[in-house]
Amino acid sequence: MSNGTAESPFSPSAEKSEISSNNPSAFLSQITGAKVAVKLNSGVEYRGDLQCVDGYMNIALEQTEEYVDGVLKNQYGDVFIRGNNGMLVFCFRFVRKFGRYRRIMILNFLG
Amino acid sequence: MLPLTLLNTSQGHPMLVELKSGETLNGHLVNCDAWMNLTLKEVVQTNSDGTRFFRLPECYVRGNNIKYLRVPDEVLDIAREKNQQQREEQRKSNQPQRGGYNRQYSSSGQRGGYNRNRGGGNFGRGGGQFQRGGRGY
Amino acid sequence: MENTDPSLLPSIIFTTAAQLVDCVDKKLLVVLRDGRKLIGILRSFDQYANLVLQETIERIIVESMYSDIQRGVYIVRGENVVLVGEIVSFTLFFGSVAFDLLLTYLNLKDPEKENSIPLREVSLDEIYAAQQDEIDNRRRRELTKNSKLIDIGFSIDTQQEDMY
Amino acid sequence: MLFFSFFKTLIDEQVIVELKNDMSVRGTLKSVDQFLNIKLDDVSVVDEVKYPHLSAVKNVFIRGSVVRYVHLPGAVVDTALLEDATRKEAASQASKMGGR
Amino acid sequence: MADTGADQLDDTIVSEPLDLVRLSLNERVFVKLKGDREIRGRLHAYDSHCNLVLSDVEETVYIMDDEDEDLKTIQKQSEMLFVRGDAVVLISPPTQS
Repeated sequence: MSNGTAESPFSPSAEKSEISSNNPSAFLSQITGAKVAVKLNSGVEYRGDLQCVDGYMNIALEQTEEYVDGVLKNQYGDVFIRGNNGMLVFCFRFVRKFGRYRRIMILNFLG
Repeated sequence: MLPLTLLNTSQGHPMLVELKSGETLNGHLVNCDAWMNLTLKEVVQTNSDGTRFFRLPECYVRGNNIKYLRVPDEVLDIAREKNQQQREEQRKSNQPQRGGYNRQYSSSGQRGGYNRNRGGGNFGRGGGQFQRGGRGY
Repeated sequence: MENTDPSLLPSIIFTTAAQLVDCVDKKLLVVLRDGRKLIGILRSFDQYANLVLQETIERIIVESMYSDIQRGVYIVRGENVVLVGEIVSFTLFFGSVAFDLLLTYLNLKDPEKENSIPLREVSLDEIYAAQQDEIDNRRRRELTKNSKLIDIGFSIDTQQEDMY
Repeated sequence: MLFFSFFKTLIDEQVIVELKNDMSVRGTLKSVDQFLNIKLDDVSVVDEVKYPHLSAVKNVFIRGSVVRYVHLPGAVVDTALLEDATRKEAASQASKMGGR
Repeated sequence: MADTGADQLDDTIVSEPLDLVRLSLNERVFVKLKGDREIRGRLHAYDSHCNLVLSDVEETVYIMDDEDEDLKTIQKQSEMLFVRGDAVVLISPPTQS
């Protein structure tokens, strides 16, 4: 997905950074399709393929796994996660680079 | 006589304000607005479990932090008299009725405050029924 | 984005104010999100369900004990209200025990409603102590429960939980 | 507005409103508003021992934000109609969201 | 990169998250609520706040036993249920494994 150019952890992946608009939701649509982890501020984490996101930070994932402190608790197929205002959502975008995952953390400033 | 009208009448009178956090403020109301923001003077602030007291010459309270206010009984009587007088003046000069039920409906009141249980305008698309992260509808 | 969608206008005949209008000048029970129970006469309200209550008492109830504090005039901010209940008026003069007897006498008693435990009035200090115990062990239980719930993948509402 | 209209079709039906503090109140749905605040008549608390403070209350106004569930009589609800109305509302919202 | 696979019909493509919920209308879904509850039922209505109406609902409530402070579950049934959206965390359509 991203080529190997040096990236600061918070910058969007290289090949999509040419989308100039810095509107956060436009940025989020760049990462659809990637494998993401959505961590709710209660500590529960949902990992899966990001189908889509909307302005309320509602999130649709495929092949979802529910983790608590790194331990797998539940598995679901498709999942809709409500973008609660009370839930700060961190999306880690796993970027395959040299065969290992690198985490780019995208703080949610929308919620 | 609307709640905010009673609040306006309480200006200059002592009152107790309890915040959502449980802290209470005892002081004289200096000023207030349509969002229930208040300024108080000669204030005694008490923490939520009532163990610590602070003296503040003056303080500003944001409306959405307020749980409730307690005002002396006489303020309600004063407010009612003022209300009657207004009605009499109107009847005498038979202007269109200024106060009363329909005025409350025509103005949509303040703009902000998503956690208030309100519509945008009174007939807006159903306002911030849920506090969805500060987004407007 | 403010839009007064014309199709909405006729349908909104039910509004918050319309629901409270027939409670004005009536004796009401108002339960707040922090668990407080206020009993007073509703003098006015607005479209946000802010309430003006007169001759209000605060009733603290713990298990089957209660105690009342005279409080006077309140302006309650609507978003803190859980529910507003219209009280069968003569309750307040008689208190719950007598109310029960009265109901049986007037054979208005609801047959299948087992006789609710009449509340016993106690002193303020006694009720404050009982209330503090109730709050303390509720908090302790909630802490242990929440940590177990998070362990199995539940998301706990981290905002200060309401106590009503 | 979908659920506001839906609840208006249930006026005068017997429902049970379950609050987020686990208290449940049975009563006749008398009115509802756009924030889904609910008014019930002839109320009775499901667990009177635990919640004695409503023993002398005959009707209540409950704020929408404290409601967890409303248990409804199944027979009265036309589920097919409800699904169509839901699709219409979703479509109208999608077009509105598009316009934001 | 919306999935372009078999679903050519416009309304079966998930272009926004709530479409996933729309595709589950009249299907049994699993809903996880804040705190200590899960519900399974047939979905008949939803809106952008995630208010829901479900039928033939089975609710699982996790309660803590008083003595041994261990988590136990109780099952509750409901013929027709309105669920207020602000407590909804997650909705999973029927393909759930």
